[in-house]
Order: sequence, then structure tokens, then C-alpha cells
Amino acid sequence: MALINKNASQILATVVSNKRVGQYHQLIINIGDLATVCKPGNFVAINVGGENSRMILRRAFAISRVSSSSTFGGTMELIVAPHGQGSKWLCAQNEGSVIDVIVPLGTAFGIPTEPVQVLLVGGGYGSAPLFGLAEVLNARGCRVDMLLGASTASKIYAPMEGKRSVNSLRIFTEDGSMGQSGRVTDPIRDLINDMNIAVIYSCGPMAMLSAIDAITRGTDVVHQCAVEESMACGIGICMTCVLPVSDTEGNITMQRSCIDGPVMDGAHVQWDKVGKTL
Amino acid sequence: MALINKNASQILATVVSNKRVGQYHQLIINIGDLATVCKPGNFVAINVGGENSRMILRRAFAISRVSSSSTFGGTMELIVAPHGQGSKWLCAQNEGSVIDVIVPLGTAFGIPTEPVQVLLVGGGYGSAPLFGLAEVLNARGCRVDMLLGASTASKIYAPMEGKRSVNSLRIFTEDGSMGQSGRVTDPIRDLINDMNIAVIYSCGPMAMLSAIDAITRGTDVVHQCAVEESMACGIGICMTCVLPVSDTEGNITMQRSCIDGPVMDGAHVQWDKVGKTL
Amino acid sequence: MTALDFSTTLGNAWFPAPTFTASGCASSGRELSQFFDLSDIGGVVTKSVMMKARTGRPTPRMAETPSGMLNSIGLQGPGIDAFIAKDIPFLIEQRSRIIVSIAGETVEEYSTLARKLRSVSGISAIEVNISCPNVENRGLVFACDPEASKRVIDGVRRTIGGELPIIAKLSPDVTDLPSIARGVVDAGADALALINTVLGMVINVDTMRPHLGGKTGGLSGPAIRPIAVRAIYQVHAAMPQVPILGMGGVTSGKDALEMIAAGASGISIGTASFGNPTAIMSIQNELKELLVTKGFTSMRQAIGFAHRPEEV
Amino acid sequence: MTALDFSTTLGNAWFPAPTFTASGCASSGRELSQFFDLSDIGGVVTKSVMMKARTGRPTPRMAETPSGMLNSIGLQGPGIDAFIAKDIPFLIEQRSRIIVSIAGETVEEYSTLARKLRSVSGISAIEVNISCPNVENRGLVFACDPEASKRVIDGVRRTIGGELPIIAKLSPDVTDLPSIARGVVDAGADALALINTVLGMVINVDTMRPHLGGKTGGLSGPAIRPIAVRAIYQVHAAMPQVPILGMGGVTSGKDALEMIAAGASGISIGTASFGNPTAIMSIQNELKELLVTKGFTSMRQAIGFAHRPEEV
Ligand SMILES: Cc1cc2nc3c(=O)[nH]c(=O)nc-3n(C[C@H](O)[C@H](O)[C@H](O)COP(=O)(O)OP(=O)(O)OC[C@H]3O[C@@H](n4cnc5c(N)ncnc54)[C@H](O)[C@@H]3O)c2cc1C
Ligand SMILES: Cc1cc2nc3c(=O)[nH]c(=O)nc-3n(C[C@H](O)[C@H](O)[C@H](O)COP(=O)(O)OP(=O)(O)OC[C@H]3O[C@@H](n4cnc5c(N)ncnc54)[C@H](O)[C@@H]3O)c2cc1C
Ligand SMILES: Cc1cc2nc3c(=O)[nH]c(=O)nc-3n(C[C@H](O)[C@H](O)[C@H](O)COP(=O)(O)O)c2cc1C
Ligand SMILES: Cc1cc2nc3c(=O)[nH]c(=O)nc-3n(C[C@H](O)[C@H](O)[C@H](O)COP(=O)(O)O)c2cc1C
Ligand code: FES
Ligand code: FES
Repeated sequence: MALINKNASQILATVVSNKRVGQYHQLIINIGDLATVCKPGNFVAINVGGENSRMILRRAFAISRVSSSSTFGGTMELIVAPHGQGSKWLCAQNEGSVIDVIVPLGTAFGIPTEPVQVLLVGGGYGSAPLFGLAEVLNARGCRVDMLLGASTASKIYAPMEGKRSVNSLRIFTEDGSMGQSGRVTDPIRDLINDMNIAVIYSCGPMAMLSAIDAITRGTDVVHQCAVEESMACGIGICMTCVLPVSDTEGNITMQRSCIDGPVMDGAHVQWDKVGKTL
Repeated sequence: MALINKNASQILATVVSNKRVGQYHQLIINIGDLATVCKPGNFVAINVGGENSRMILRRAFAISRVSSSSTFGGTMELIVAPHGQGSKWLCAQNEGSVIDVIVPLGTAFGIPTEPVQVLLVGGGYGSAPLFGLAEVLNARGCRVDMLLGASTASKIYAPMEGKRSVNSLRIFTEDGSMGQSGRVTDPIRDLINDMNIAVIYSCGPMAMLSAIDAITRGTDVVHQCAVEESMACGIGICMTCVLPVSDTEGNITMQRSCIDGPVMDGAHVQWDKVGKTL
Repeated sequence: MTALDFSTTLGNAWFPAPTFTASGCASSGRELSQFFDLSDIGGVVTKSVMMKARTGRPTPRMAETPSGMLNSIGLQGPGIDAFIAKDIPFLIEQRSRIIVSIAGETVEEYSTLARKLRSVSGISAIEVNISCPNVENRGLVFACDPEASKRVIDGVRRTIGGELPIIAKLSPDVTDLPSIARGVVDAGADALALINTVLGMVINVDTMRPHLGGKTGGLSGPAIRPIAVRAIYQVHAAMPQVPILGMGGVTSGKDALEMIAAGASGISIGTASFGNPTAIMSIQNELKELLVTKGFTSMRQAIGFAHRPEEV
Repeated sequence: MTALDFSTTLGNAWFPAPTFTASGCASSGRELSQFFDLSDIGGVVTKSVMMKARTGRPTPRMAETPSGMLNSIGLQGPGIDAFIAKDIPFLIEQRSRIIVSIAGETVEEYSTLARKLRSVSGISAIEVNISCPNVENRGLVFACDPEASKRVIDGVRRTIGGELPIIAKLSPDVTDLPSIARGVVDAGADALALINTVLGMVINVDTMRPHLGGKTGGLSGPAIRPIAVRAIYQVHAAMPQVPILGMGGVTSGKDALEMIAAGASGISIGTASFGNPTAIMSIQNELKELLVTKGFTSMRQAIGFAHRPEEV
């Protein structure tokens, strides 16, 4: 647990490209050999605002995919929503900008040893790490189905090439502007009943993760979810990013989503107690 | 006095060029029609560090020269020494960068109504405003002699074209790496005795200004000096930039170098009391 | 845009907008009047004036710090008589609402200042800056001494009579701010100004000595905003009926709204004006827009909003 | 490079370097040990430990502020027994110097914690975090109450005996810091840790409610550095013989030197490690270089330098 970040390094990395994709920015960043130790579910922590920044904390972003190209060496892809000052600054970094990143951080998705059927559920930019995950699962021989949801079409992140590794992809938007109208969680119960799903992998807003937990509770389906809490340090030393989680004996403790997560067992997270005093 | 800044405007201005000149950067900045209201001795106050800056105060820079070009409209020239974080940031702004400036600010050099003989004395980047001043004085028919000094050659700012408006230019460096070896103040006493100098205009470190005052004291020579004190606001509202100055009745009051200056009558400044409790 | 009632009151004084200059950060208004019309803001709070002309502290008087600055001006100013003769008429001519800030070295001096101001017309309120050293008590700052704070306000109240609102300006450098606040309100303050600067120091590592001529200085700017919001929240929780003029690092309409939600009826803008002479105007505009966007029809509905129980 | 003696002492404890983690900003060292060797720094100050395991405050527990941050962790931790069983052995194995920070809810609890630690070997000093609410006195923070502060330190001193140095960690949120400092020194503290976080609040303008689950939080980071430097300077001026562990917004060797010149014998680095896991290492290197450049042959020569009269 505590040595989860033993591969992490703090490096100055060059932005290889920055493209707008709907309401997001796709950033490709050169991280050299570190790309080889990144696993789906890991995240990066990035310094924002430049040298004279009044923003003193790093911002966390899920690694969407890594690849090694002959031109740039190892690169990672991030999908960033320009939200507040920090993410806006990052989205404004052009090709050639040098940024300070710590990578890779946190607990990755667990990969089944057997070629089982899995369902990947992504909300908003939460779909980003699922494509890299799909490749790994696909390589393991798993059947991979994917559901993506967002409020509206421009918040769906579903790159063409990402679809290669999935057996099916269905999209849901609340306003019906893309795919089916409705929530990404709507079809899950039926899919569990109809198919032989062993694991659901999810990433997205906490409410979505919690809803998936409610659906999987009482079933045999394992729910591996990547949670997202406000993080001051990203490396396990500040205790700001905690969630109530029960251990095997049923004791509830506050676990750090940066180091004991971001990938957690959905059944252990005490969703109703998040943000409450224990 | 208090309406000294009535022509001042806060504008977003584009950097037209940024060149290294010795240890300084020469910045040309497009300020449009405001160039026409800038006078020698005025300064600008510039926001530094960009949008997310932890530096909340503007930095002051003397306007070196203004010109109107057909390509860019009105521009101003600054000579900036990369000193601390703020000036370094400014020196790193390239062609096309947009910066937030307030211009023009402060009391300008007084220009004699008669075509008298004048001596211009500049220390380090303090020479910058003297070239624009020389042009105005020259146009008035004044005989303009100039002395420039610095610790070493790379800290002498003396552009080729600036020499057009001066009748003579002598350079002094402490290490003898350019011009004569010695201090810029060394020849002043002789010059006052030998020539019929009516006004000395000076700009540079406080110690230089104070030394010139000691030389001119008891003579008829008027000493117009541009002082430099730490300024929080640059517009007269904070009272951080004060100097002890005597009024016509001999009362000593703390005057603001941003608005009652930066150009002051050297004979009125109480040089021995600067930085002391009155 | 729906009509928004942007006005506020501090004691019995009414102001068309809740946005003011901060004392010591606008001198007496003259210099800022070159950048905007003084009658367009809530009012000008003038630099704290003392009995006699003062030259203040030696330079350097300022040091920039991360997202803040230290100042040590030492209340340089012209003295009350020159202030009344020159500055008040100018502000009246500009149709500015005027809050006069006073500062003294003894309890008596505050009362004398109040007496001088009693007969001056055109003043909306008096801000009593009690963050000054009390020469009668080992230089202990009035605002750090509950008894001395009360005596100052009591003296001013008696002198000034019941008409002119008194705003007591408090220092955050105390163990128990709500109790100091309660003391000065009991002594006759109609409103509170929160917060004055926080005591700080910068050491110049070149000289290895304190950078400021006055050694310590007052910390202001965005760095202290969380301290100011907490102070306003605490005091409003203790005395919800007492109006607060909030300040400390406000640079945007969002910052102003934070303070209003914490319990402020008005906002003073200090250090932000150093970086941007028209800061108050933009803060005003942003605040108006934010209030309208959030569906408020009057600024006053937002005062203390953060204290309401969360609707479930 | 001339040989520089970089070592320091806090009470009778010797450390090879003056640079420490800050309590609560390094957990118990395990996570940071993945980024550098814990034996390379002065020592690890562990997260304040209480008697029982605690889950702490609800989330959100942090808010970034200009050049700073608020936290409201509420002393989440494993409790003293688990801490002694698991964390101390790990740190000893890493050859780290250890300063254990303790926190209690009653005077008695602090003494009990000290008793538990008395027999544990490998500890260099105990930091007593008295910025905790005293459940026996309306939740008033110990460090804001001179009497309670003294009683806590007195109890710890009696329990622990004369060997292990006691560092009392004080809050800056008081009217008269030097007098609180004097009180705890009289009660038996060998050194002082200055400063703990400053009480602050951020209001979320979307929800119009306090952003933190715990409503208020502690302000840390560069924003508070001028307050910390002032606190260290004030206390060193009052008691030059008492060693101070300085902290509050140190991010560079220059910042560390500022505090040393103000009077600190050692420096804790907290929030800076959140932004850069190896912050302590680079601060150490920068500080060494600065000291050498300035001609010091030992770090200790620079302690309190800013108090010396200026040579003319
Ligand atoms: C493990 C993890 C993975 C993430 N992956 C992605 C991703 O792939 N793409 C993406 O666009 N965003 C991602 N985020 C969210 C991203 O970190 C926030 O959008 C960003 O921190 C907001 O910073 P800001 O400066 O733009 O906003 P601000 O509002 O200025 O943020 C202020 C502070 O609050 C914190 N904060 C604010 N919002 C959030 C949030 N939603 N979650 C966590 N902290 C927050 C920030 O850390 C910051 O310290 C992830 C967050 C976490 C914890
Ligand atoms: C009227 C006037 C005209 C000036 N003209 C020029 C010019 O033409 N070219 C040029 O290179 N510089 C000029 N300066 C100095 C320039 O403003 C400083 O170099 C700059 O403020 C330093 O800022 P910094 O962020 O680089 O340094 P920092 O060390 O980070 O400055 C920290 C703070 O101290 C203040 N400060 C530091 N040094 C000085 C200084 N020497 N004078 C005033 N304030 C200081 C800054 O305003 C800032 O708030 C002028 C200053 C004044 C007052
Ligand atoms: C340069 C300067 C001078 C000040 N002078 C005074 C003063 O004379 N009287 C007073 O009550 N407050 C004075 N203050 C405090 C401000 O009025 C205000 O309370 C404080 O700066 C916090 O607000 P801000 O962060 O918006 O500046 C001064 C502040 C600064 C920065
Ligand atoms: C997240 C966080 C947790 C903290 N926890 C503790 C604690 O448990 N005990 C303690 O004495 N101080 C605690 N502090 C205060 C720090 O030790 C330090 O005094 C303060 O943060 C100022 O230093 P900095 O600006 O370098 O962080 C904590 C600070 C932070 C930011
Ligand atoms: S973000 Fe600091 S412990 Fe998780
Ligand atoms: S810089 Fe503010 S008054 Fe001169």
C-alpha cells in the first residue's frame, strides 16, 4: 500500500500536442520511459500556473493512455476539462510548453487473471482512463463492453481509435444530443442480468459511482471504481482526500483516495457516509 | 499636483519587440495614442506574472522614449534590468505578448523655456529616460552634454541613435571596461566650473543623485533628478514611496516619489534623511 | 437584467452601493478620482487622520509577499484641521459619500477628533481605527486590549452624540475577536470594520535584517482573505444584528460575495486598488452580476447567507 | 566549498541538519520515503497522534487559497498504540531522527501520551501540539489559553522526566504570543515550534456555504510566511536562549534563512511538500549554498542574526 508510488518521479515534461475535443482538451505529454510503468487507473499530479503562480497545489488528472512513439519516446494522454484556474491554465499550454509532473501515482485498476466479461462505465471525462484499460483487458482476452454518459454530446469523450478495443460501445446523454437519451447507469441492471459480467470498471462523478454500487450490491459483480476527491498532495501525506471505506472486518476507516485509491472496491466505499462525520 | 495623472490610462498593450542590450532588455510596447501624452520623466506601472500571479503589485519603469511609427501606431521603449521575479518576467515577454500597463504616470522633467546649457547624468538603466529628454531639450535649442556611468560596460545603456541629440557623451565605468575609469560624478564639479550649466538632469541610483546634490549645493545649478523608491501603487494612494523633501518655507514633509516625483528638485530632497525617522 | 437593489446601510447611514475604499488605500480620494467618478462607488473611507500632522515611519515602507504585501506607513497624514479644511470639501464637491477614519494615541485624542468632526457636514459615518499603539499603556495596541477598545468607542460615542454612525475597526491579531467586538458594540459602536492588517515581517536576506524601516508591518491582500472571511463569519455568528464592513484581500466580485455571505453589509477594497486603480469599479460590476445571476433582488438578501442551515 | 556545519540542536537533541518535516504534512514518513532517504533530512516530525484512533473531520478537508491552503483534517490518525507499534519501528529502520507530535483533548491525555512514549527508544524529541480544543473548557484551544498551555506542558514535563526535549507548538491566533511562549517555557518546554496554522475560512460561492466540511480550517503555505517570521522574531527577541523550530510557508532556502535570521534553530516544511515531494531536499541544498555564499561556517551563526544591531 504505502509503496504504491515507488515508480513515481517528478519530471519536467514537454507538451507534444494540445487539441480541443468537444468541451475537453486532449494533451499528449512526453514522459519518456515513465510511460512504461504507468498502468490504467494511475494518475498524474501537475504544477499549474507557472513559476510565479499563486496556486501552490498540484492538480490531479487520470492518465488516459500511454504509448511509445519513435518520434517522442514515451508519451501519456490526458483529457482535461477546463474547469477552474488550474485546469484552464493547463488547457492553455501549447506544444513545446514544459510542465512539472509527478507520474505515475496511485493504485491502478485490478486486472482479472481470467478472460472474463467486463463492463466499463464512464461519465464525462471519466471515460478517459477506460480506453487504456480496455486495451489491457482486451489483450487479456476479456469481452469488453462500454457505456459512456454525460449531460450533453460535447462532454462525451469517445475517440475513434479507442473503440477498437471494445466489443460494444453505447453512449447516453441526458439531453439526448448524442446516443440514447438518459443516464449511463440506466441499462446496467439489465446488462448484469443478461450477460455474465464479472467486473464493472467505472470512472466518473461520485454520484454515478454510488449509483453503480447500489446496482451491484447483492450481486456477484465486482465493482472497481476510480473515485475523485479533492487532493492537496496526491501522494498520501496530507489526509485531505479521504473516503469512508470498510475493511474486511467491517471496520470503517477514512482511506486516502490518492494512495489507497483512486481505484477502490465500490462495495467497500461507504457511499452514504461520504462527506459526513463518522 | 494631485491631477498629475489625468492623462493616465490602464490598457492592455502588445509587446512589439524585446531585445537584449548588454545586461538589459529593450522592450518596445504599443501604447497607441497614449504615446503622445508621455513626457520625459514619466513612468509606467506594469502588472507582472500573468493571470495567476502571486505578485499583486505593479512594477514601475521609466519611459525611455516614445515614437509613433506607421506600422504600430504609438510605441514606448523601456529599458529593463532583469532584477527580481517581476522584472525577469517582463524581460521574458516576447513579441506579441499582451501586458497590462498604466501609462503615463508621475511628474515629468521640467523643460527650460530658454535655450540654456544642460548636463544629463545617468547611472545604469537610469540613462534610459535621458535620451528622450535630450531630444526635447535639443529641440528647445539647449546645448546637451551627457555623462553615463555604471559598474561595468554591459550595464551602460547608450544606444547609437540616442547620441544624435547630445552635443557630447562621456562614459564612465568603475572597472574601466568602457569609457573612462571612475564614477560618473567625478567630472561634474569641473564641468560646472568650466561651462555655463544651468540645469543638471539626473537619473540613477539614489547614491548618485545624492552625490550630484552635494556638488550642486551652493551653486546656481538647478538639479532635476528622477528618484527611485519602492512603490506599491504608483498613483499616490499608498504612501509607501515617500522621501523627505523641504518646501519653500523649509518645512520637511514626506513627499510621494510617484506623484510628487519621480522628478524632484534635488536641492529640496533631504538626502541625509532618506530612510530615517523624521 | 432584473432590477437589483444594490444599496446598503451601516448603522443609520445609507449608501447606494456596498463597495468602499479601505482606509489608507485611497488617501483622501483625490488621486483615484482621476480614474473613476467617486460618486459611483458606495463611498470613500479616508486615510486614518490624527490630531497633528505626522511624517510616519522611515522607508522602506513596503514589501511584497506571496499574494500579499506588508506596509508600515505609520499613519503619515496632514492632521485633522488640514484634513477638514482641504479634503472634506473636495470629497463633497465630488458628491462622494464620506466615511472619516480617525486614529489616536490616547483615549482622549479619539474623543477630541470626534469633537472636531461633529460639526462638519457631509460625513456619513466615522470609522474608528483602534489598531494604534496606546501611548498610555506601553504602546499596547488599543484593539488588542478589550478595556481600552471600549473606552475609546465610549468616548467617541459620548462626544459625537447619537446621530453619526460609529464603525469600530478591529484587528484580527487577538485571541478572542467576538468578545472584543461585543465590547465595542456595548460601548456604542453601530457597526464593525473587519479586518485591519495582520502583523507580519519580512527579512531581507541580503542585509539579513528586517526589510521594513519600521521592522514589522501590516499584511494585506489576497493572502489574508481566508482570515478576514473567518473573522467576519465568527463575529456575524455572535452578533447577527451588527452590520460589518468587511475587508481583507478582496479583488473580485466573487471575493466580495464571499464576505457578504459570511456576514458583511459592505466591503472595503484596499490593496487591490494598488494593483488596479479601477479595482473598485470592476468589483462592483462583478458583484452586481453575480447577485443577479444567483437570483437575488437585493444585495441585502445575501448578507450572512452562509449561516443559514443547508436546505435538504 | 568550505566545510559548513549544518547541524542544530533543539534542547539537548542534536540533528545533522536543521530541516524537518512539519507535523501532519508527512504522515509518518513512509510515503515520502519513496521520494528521498529520510535519514538525509534533519528529522521527521510525525502527524500529531492522539490516544485513540480518530476518523477526523468530514470532507471537503481542503481549499486552496491565494498562495496558501486551508485544511481541516481533525487529527485523523491511528491512536498512540498503533503508532508506536507500526510507525516508530519503520522510522528507526530508515535511520530517521524522530520527533513525535502529540495532541490531546485534556491535560491528562497529554500526560498519558507522554507516559506511553517515555519508554520508546529512538525518539529525539516530543512536539506538543497544543492547538487542539480543550474539551474540559468549552472547546477553547489550549494554545489560546495561557493557563491551560502551561498545565499541558507541566504535565508532560513531569511525566517524561528530564531527558527527552519537549517542543511546545504554539498557535499564532493569540493577542500576546511572547507571553504564551514564556508561560510554556516556565512550565518546562525546552523549545518552541512556531507557527501552527492560522484560523481561516473559505465560502463556496456556488453553494453560498463554508466550503470545508469542518467550516473553518487552518491556513498554511507562503501566504502566512510573514506572520510566521514575525512570530519567530517576536519570541526570539523576548527569549533569545530558547530554541525555535520555525515553520509557515517555507518553500525555498531563502525562506528558511529568513526564519533562521529571525531566530529559528530549525525549520519544518509542511505545505511545500504537497506541491513538491522533494521540497525538503531542495530547501536543504539551497539553504546550505546560501549560508556558504554568505560566509557562514556554521548554520548556528545565522540564528537570530536579524536581531543584531546594524554595523555602521
Ligand atoms: C484522481 C483524480 C483524477 C482526475 N482526473 C481528471 C481528468 O482526467 N480530467 C479532468 O479534467 N479532471 C480530472 N480531475 C479533476 C481535476 O483535478 C480538477 O478539475 C482540477 O483539480 C480542478 O482544478 P482547477 O484549478 O481547474 O479548479 P479550482 O476550482 O481552482 O480548484 C481549486 C482546488 O480544488 C481542488 N478541486 C477542485 N475541483 C476538484 C475536483 N473536481 N476534484 C478534485 N479536486 C478538485 C483542486 O485540486 C484545487 O486544489 C481529477 C481529479 C482527481 C482527484
Ligand atoms: C519610478 C521608477 C522607475 C523605474 N525605472 C526602471 C527602469 O527604467 N528600468 C528598470 O530596470 N527598473 C526600473 N525601476 C525599478 C524596477 O521597478 C524594479 O527593478 C522592479 O520593481 C523590481 O521588481 P522585481 O519584481 O524584479 O524585484 P523584486 O525584488 O521581486 O521586487 C519586490 C518588490 O520590491 C519593489 N522593488 C524592488 N526593487 C526595487 C527598486 N529598485 N525600486 C523600486 N521598487 C523596488 C518592487 O516594486 C516589488 O514590489 C524603476 C523603479 C521606479 C520606482
Ligand atoms: C498601505 C496601507 C495603508 C493602510 N492604512 C490604514 C489606515 O490608515 N487606517 C486603517 O484603519 N487601515 C489602514 N490600512 C488597512 C486597510 O484599510 C485594510 O484594513 C487592510 O489593508 C485589508 O484590506 P485589503 O487587503 O483590501 O488591503 C492600510 C492598509 C495598507 C495596505
Ligand atoms: C494538512 C495539514 C495537516 C496538519 N496537521 C497538523 C498536525 O497534526 N499537528 C500539528 O501540530 N500541525 C499540523 N499542521 C500544521 C503544520 O505542521 C504547520 O505548522 C503549518 O502547516 C505551517 O507550515 P507550512 O506552511 O509549511 O505548512 C498541519 C498542516 C496541514 C497543512
Ligand atoms: S491527497 Fe494528500 S493524502 Fe491524498
Ligand atoms: S507608490 Fe503609492 S503613494 Fe507612491
